[in-house]
Amino acid sequence: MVGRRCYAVVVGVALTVLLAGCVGPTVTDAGYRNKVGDTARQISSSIASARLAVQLDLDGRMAFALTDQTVSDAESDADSAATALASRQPPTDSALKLYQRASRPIQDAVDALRALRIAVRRGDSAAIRAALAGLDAPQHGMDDLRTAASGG
Amino acid sequence: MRATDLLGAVVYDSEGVPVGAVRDLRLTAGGPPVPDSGRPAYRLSTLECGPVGVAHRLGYGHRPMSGPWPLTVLLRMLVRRSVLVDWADVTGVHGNRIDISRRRTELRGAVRDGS
Amino acid sequence: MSRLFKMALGVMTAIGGFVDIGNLVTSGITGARFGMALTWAIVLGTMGMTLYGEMAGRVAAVARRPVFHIVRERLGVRTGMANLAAFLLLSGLMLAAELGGVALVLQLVTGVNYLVWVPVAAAVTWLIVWRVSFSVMENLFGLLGLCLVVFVVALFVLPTDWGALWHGATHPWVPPDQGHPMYFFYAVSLFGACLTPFQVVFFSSGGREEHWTTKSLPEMRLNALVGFPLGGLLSIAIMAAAVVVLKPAGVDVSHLGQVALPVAQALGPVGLALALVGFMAAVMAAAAECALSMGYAVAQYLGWGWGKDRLPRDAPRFHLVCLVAVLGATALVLTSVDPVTVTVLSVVLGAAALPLTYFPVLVVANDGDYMGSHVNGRTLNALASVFLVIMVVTSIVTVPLLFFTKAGR
Amino acid sequence: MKADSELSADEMLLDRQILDVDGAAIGKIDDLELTEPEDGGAPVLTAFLCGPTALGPRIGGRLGLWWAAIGRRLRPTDEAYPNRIPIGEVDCVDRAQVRLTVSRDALDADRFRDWTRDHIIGRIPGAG
Repeated sequence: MVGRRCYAVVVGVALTVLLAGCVGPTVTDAGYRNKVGDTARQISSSIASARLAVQLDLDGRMAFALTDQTVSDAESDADSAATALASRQPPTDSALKLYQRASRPIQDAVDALRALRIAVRRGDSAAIRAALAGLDAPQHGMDDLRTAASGG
Repeated sequence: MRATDLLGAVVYDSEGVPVGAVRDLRLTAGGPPVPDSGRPAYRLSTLECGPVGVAHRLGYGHRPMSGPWPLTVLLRMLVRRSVLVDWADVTGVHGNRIDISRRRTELRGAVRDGS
Repeated sequence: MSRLFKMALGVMTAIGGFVDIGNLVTSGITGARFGMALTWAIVLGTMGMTLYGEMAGRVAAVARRPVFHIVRERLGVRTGMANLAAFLLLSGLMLAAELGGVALVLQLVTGVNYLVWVPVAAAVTWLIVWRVSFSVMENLFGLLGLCLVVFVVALFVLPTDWGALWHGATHPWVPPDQGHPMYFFYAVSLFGACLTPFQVVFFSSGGREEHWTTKSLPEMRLNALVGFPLGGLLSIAIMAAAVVVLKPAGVDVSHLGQVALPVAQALGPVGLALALVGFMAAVMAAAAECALSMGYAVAQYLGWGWGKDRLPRDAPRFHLVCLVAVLGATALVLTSVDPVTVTVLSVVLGAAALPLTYFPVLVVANDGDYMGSHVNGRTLNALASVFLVIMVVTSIVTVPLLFFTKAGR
Repeated sequence: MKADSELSADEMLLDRQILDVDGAAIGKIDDLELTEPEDGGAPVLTAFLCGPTALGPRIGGRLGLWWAAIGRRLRPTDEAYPNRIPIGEVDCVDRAQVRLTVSRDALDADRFRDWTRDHIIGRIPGAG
């Protein structure tokens, strides 16, 4: 009696926890396009987050530990988003063209964030300002990529 | 004998027609005490049988439940269909089956219309 | 303590106690992503918690029965056990999220990776469950949790366009760039974050710990009818801060630290320190409450001795369950699964199991034999039934939404 | 035993919390023992049964059997009959509580509770 009902509840919840964690494969061209758009959105959010944190730090409003944490989180998020996209096999020619167009700006963004994290950890404010300025180009790159991915 | 043996057992009337499963046991004080029964001794007086157990379990059987509105009506309807079987009428208890000597129509309803 | 001070203390404790890792994370994420469009979900969740919290408190005071006594008495052995199994699984997930939250806050303060702090968080949680008295735990963490008021202060310091916030809140349309499933997924997560099952189990068992009687009803009602709504207001303030600062900057919240950025921008390091103290207190208290609730649920279902008002020797199995819960949750967090994802998952799955925990409370609150003159009024029943329907709809909708949005990513 | 003249098992007895004379928790009324007297009258309530071996049959199914089996292993003499509280030792039964006239120690030991207290909780400092 309750054996079944109780097992059902337990198995159901465990199954949900497992399945919700994994990411489904993208098969169609539209799926890949969505994936590129999502990656661009995630990376641009990471850039914005790092920029906001460092800006506040330069204005003396932050605690160093939080700035350092936010910037390194942003860098690792961008990096994992980039590798997740790279691990996807582009299904069609147009998807391949999109990937070739996307890989350079994405790599620039990850490198810019890495440079910022290094500067922040060294505490060299000149290098921090330079790295902060270095974020603008990748930010526009990501915005263009998003329009390209959604525009199709 | 344990309460579990009775609860959930199906009651069949004198013509073999199922009356419902035992949902509740009513114990009445009275009669000579036996070892371990304490004073006054409580004897099994009636079995409350009905098609659905949830109404009894939730307490809508014969208790002053003031709400929530849709439930009270629904559950009271369910409870009204259960009947009382006096233990004196029980002729035999065999595993999950209880036979009684009366017919279904002679049994009185469990819910006194007043409550 | 003068009665007035005691009352004020109770209200402040309820405010601090209401907010936990679920509210912090979901308010931050939804503020940065949907603006104020999901405020209705927090309002609904807070109203539900206030309504059922007060009911559970009244049942604990008048009928002297905590939640899981009622669950077994009214739902029967079998359904009660299925309810207990679901409750333990979901509260274990929530406990893991809370421990992860404590570790994340320690990481923000010290810069050391959060995985190092998880065993420390577990040890402190166990120490609180083990020997910190009930009132000290409630009052200390409740008051420290009030530091989260710094988010409200930040809103006044920041260049907040109150008209836009109000407009956003009163026009809950799905923003164009977001899909409907994602919108409703986060609505469920906000609703679930306010109505986590362990909060009502803890609130009613706490009532028994403090031996509430009909005389303590006014104080309990004050806590529930004033404390919880203000706690909900605090969650809205955290969301609004994210709307004012994070949304324009294009920042999507995926880490606890980002939720505190608006306070840093408004009030600088001092404000930030207060916010982190508030985070720590709110999440630490919630971790201890969650572990205790799991102990309460099992002990109340099986009839074991329970409670912190007696020596652990007198309630050994209750403390054993709490210990096993903390160890299990710690193991789950140490698998380095992302704590933010675990938090979102636990509040959403919690939302799926709401009717199981809240329905028996509604039934007993209507039982004249148990509650006497304190039985539910007609309007209260109507309101509670509406919320019960909302909870049932939520639990039906949750799992499909979970799959469709891949846990909100 | 002081109680109403007519009791409903489901409403007043089953799954109720049993407290001893000083208010310590004994367990739940998992089942009722009904004994048929020699004179052949109606079965008389003679004891409350509590513990896993009594709860197992009420859970039913595989889980119930497994639950009762665990309970049996915890019993000192490994015999299947659950803990028995004679009705003679029951002080009163009402809506608020079920209270005994004897203290917890007078009843047969709850082995799981004592084992947990002595071997796990008792060992942690501060257990009191």
